[in-house]
Amino acid sequence: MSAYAASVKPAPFVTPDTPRAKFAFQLYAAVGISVFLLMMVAGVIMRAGQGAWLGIPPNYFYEVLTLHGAGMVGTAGLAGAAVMWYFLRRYVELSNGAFLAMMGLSLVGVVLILLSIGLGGFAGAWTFLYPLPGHGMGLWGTGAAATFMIGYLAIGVGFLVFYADCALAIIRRYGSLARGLGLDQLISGKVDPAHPAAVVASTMAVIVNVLGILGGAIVLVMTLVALYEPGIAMDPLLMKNLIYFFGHVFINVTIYMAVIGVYEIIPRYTGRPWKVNRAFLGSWAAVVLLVLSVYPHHLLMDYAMPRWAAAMGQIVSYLSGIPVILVTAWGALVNLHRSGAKWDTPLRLVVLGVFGWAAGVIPAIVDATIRVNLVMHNTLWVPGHFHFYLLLGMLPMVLGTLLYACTREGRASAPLDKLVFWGYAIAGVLFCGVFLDSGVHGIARRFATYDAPWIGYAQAGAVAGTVVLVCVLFLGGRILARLPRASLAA
Amino acid sequence: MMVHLDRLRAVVRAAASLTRRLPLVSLLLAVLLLLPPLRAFGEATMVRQMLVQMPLIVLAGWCAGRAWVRAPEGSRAARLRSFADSFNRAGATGIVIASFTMILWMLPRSLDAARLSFGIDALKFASLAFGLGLPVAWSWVRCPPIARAVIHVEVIATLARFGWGFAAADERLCASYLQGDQERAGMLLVAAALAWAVVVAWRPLFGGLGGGKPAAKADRRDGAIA
Amino acid sequence: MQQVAWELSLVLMALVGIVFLWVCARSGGAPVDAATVSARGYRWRGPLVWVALVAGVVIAIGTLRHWPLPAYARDAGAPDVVVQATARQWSWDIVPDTVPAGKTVEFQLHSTDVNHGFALYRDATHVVAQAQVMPGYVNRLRVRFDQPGEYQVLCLEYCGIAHANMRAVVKVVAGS
Amino acid sequence: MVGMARTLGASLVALAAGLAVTWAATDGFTAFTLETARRAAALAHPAPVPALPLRFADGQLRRLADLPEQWLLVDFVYTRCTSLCLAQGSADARTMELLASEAAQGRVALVSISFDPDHDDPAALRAFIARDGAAPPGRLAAAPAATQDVARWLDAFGVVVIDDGAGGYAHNEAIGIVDPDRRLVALIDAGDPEAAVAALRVRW
Repeated sequence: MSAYAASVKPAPFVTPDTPRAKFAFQLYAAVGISVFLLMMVAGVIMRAGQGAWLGIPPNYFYEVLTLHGAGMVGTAGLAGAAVMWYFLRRYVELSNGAFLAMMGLSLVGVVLILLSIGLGGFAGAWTFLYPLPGHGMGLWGTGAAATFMIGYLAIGVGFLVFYADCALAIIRRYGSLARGLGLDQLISGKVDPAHPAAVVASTMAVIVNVLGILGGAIVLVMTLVALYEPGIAMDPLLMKNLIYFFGHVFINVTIYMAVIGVYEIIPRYTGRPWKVNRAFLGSWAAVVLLVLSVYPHHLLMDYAMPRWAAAMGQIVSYLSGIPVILVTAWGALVNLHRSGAKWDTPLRLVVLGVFGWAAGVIPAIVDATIRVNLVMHNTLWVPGHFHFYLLLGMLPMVLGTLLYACTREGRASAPLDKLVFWGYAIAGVLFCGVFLDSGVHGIARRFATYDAPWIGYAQAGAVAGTVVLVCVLFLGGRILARLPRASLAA
Repeated sequence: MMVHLDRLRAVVRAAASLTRRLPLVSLLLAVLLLLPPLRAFGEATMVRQMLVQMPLIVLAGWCAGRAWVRAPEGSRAARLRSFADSFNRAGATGIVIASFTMILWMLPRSLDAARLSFGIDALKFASLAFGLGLPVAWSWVRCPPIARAVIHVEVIATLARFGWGFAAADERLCASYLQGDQERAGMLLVAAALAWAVVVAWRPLFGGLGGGKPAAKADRRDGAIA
Repeated sequence: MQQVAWELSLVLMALVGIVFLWVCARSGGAPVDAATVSARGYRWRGPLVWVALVAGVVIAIGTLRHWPLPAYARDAGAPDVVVQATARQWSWDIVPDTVPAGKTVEFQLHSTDVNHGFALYRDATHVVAQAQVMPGYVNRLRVRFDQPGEYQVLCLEYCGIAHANMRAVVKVVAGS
Repeated sequence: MVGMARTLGASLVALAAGLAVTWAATDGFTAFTLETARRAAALAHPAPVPALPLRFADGQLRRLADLPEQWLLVDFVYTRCTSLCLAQGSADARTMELLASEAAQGRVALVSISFDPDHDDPAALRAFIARDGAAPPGRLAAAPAATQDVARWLDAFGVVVIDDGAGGYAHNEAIGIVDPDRRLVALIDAGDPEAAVAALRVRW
């Protein structure tokens, strides 16, 4: 801390550090870690079921699948938003009320989703791919499907409240979202190196996710309408486009929010500020467009899509890798290189997060190549790459930030911490590696029961997943135990 | 020169007094629209009913609400309003009422009912004016900026949802309107959603880019989201 | 194709991992002036961006010039054999289900209810080709089978409780 | 604080009222179109059909109650129609095929009622039901005896007729099932003879 404090002026602490704000942060940390852990248990159960170690009837399997997907995506959103809020409030004035309202509305949504799955038996997967929600085939009714959609809508409104607050605060401080993003500096060429990276990233998240949620809000209600008014038949291809637009943007933005922790935390260890430059601003401006236009790579196997859309899906996916690897990861490495940083668990986690993101992007890009997608789409290669950058990218960034916020003093970590960290990293890589290798061998995604040649892979995945679960349990326990000491000014 | 200035002032004064009478003028307009020939004209097609007649009625109600909000201190209208205000902190109640009114009158069944029955149509006029236009004028100024932003997104989504639904339906949803008319109305609603999105997003996105002091701009009471 | 994708990914991911480990290993010790490190570090980045862009363009052109999906009926001439495959929750109806090897087979894919995926497996662990099957659309997947044998059809888009059991077989027989 | 409590109360009242009105206006969130509503209403509350005289294709004046057949299928037409009604005509022919034996026994008749009585005189109606030669037994057509009765007929069956912008009419089509007590008990999709016949048979 001292090196950084000595070399740069600390960020102006704009939003007051009140007990209520601290409570809000602690609430997010506690809820986030608990739900992440529960959903990981659900994940391990699925792997064990596929590995024939647990006998899970398909209806339960797909309910767990739906729960795992919806729960992880929602929690990733909340946790990413918590990281963003934690740092953004140092530069602009955020309200605690909006932040808490997001949690409140999300909890309402969670209750509805749990009711829909638990009581209604809804198992249409988190992607609720139209027209599946209306075709439960006796497993779930329209009421259950509708409850699920309304649950999502409640969560969406919660996020809108939070993003509106962030947008407003950024506009109050910087004049417009374009200025928050640094577009004016990019155009004029006069880059202010003190312009906070956290503000740039937050602005991107706000712009992109408001559009994503708008798309989601439309497609969710159209799904509801189709459930009750069969006379209105939606175009399945158009619905698919909107669903993947919404889903891709939402889950992608969770990482772009969590990465704010990287920009803020690494400099505090290295004593080198993360200076904004033209490449940085340019790449974040580009990311706004890239994240909005990359989703057709989910639709490469829909031959009814126009060719230009498929080609765009491939090319934009390639381009998306550049900001991740050559701006954020590169920047993190240059910042760390021969800095004399003292390593402890928060820093390890944050750097692991950057690695997981940068490395996870690679199989994603490979899969976005249409030729590859022809044989890899909807195999386990797909969960392989997104688990890589969520489990090893987004989650470590979040855990690192939370731990950082809780360990302002006494950051020394015990040998056990080190062991757990490496256990998490290595088991995580193996867990994702098993997914990827399964994809290479054609093992289908979202199968409740496996053919004999596939079972070994699932068992390996279950073992690795269990190790990851134990390690995250330990890390999560550490954070929860230290949560009362959390500081908003760390 | 002086003469010209005087004349200009007179025109401005006249315009101002007309604005003051706007609520009266607009309510008159609403009543006129309800009269049989104009009513038949305004409801002859779905496009006209949804995109011309109904917005005009809402506008009439909005003008009335605006006048109510600006009623001079001490007047009866102002006293009534300050009592009503205590039930409408942050504009919550008014916005709830307005939301239901808006959605109800976009349902195909309501469009049909209004077209086919004079009584229901009169109800439509009254509720669009006093259950949508007026509450919006009354509540919007009291809405916190975050709520305004969320409402904007919801309105955009609602227009797009109904528009898409009307455009996508493979049968006539209104017994009173033809399929082509319905599709046209749907596409226009989607266009309205897009236009609304561009209009409300422009300032927050690019508001400060043209120069000027950002901080001063941001301090305006309306907030840039409004 | 699967092996190429896998090996390429492994190499690149390992490269990323090694660079991370190398930098992290050298992060401790006596700190070096930030300006020096950043000047040296960023000297490499500009060219790398260009390398990435050029590589991306080359790969994109290379893989897209001949449209990679043998799937658009308007592309080539008429196929040798046309197969109608209809998906429903949860079964396939494939007519005819026997096709000759070495000929261009066009699978015309229909769905009567929800989204499905049509994937041809040579054995349990090798995907030959696939396409999404969507209500309201006919997706055309063209395949030329080189080896005779029984090819399994699996559904690769989640379609409800019996998704994993929605299977069929396409028999490929040696050409006359 | 008073404002907060009052606002909360008022908002909740507004929410409840909004939901109640929407519930009432959509028959409990089930009927968002007039067509769905009229079909649900026919099922829930069978209403007597108008006891007004119709002029049939044979030139005779009768009320529906005067017809000897126990069950009636009723649809609405105008004979000049050249577009949708052609499909309707073949669907009606199919319905009569399916019901041939019952119709021959006089148990059921299919009555097409014209909403264009000024044009659809008995000759036009005869031509309409006997396009392929003679009308089969039980195939009837009629028009309200008085032009001013048209509205009451349309109203009773929930039919809305509008100008189709091409010199003809458009209307919401359905086949009504009228029971022996001459009450409208169901409305079935016009283009689906099998469904109409099935709906009739379950009532027999």
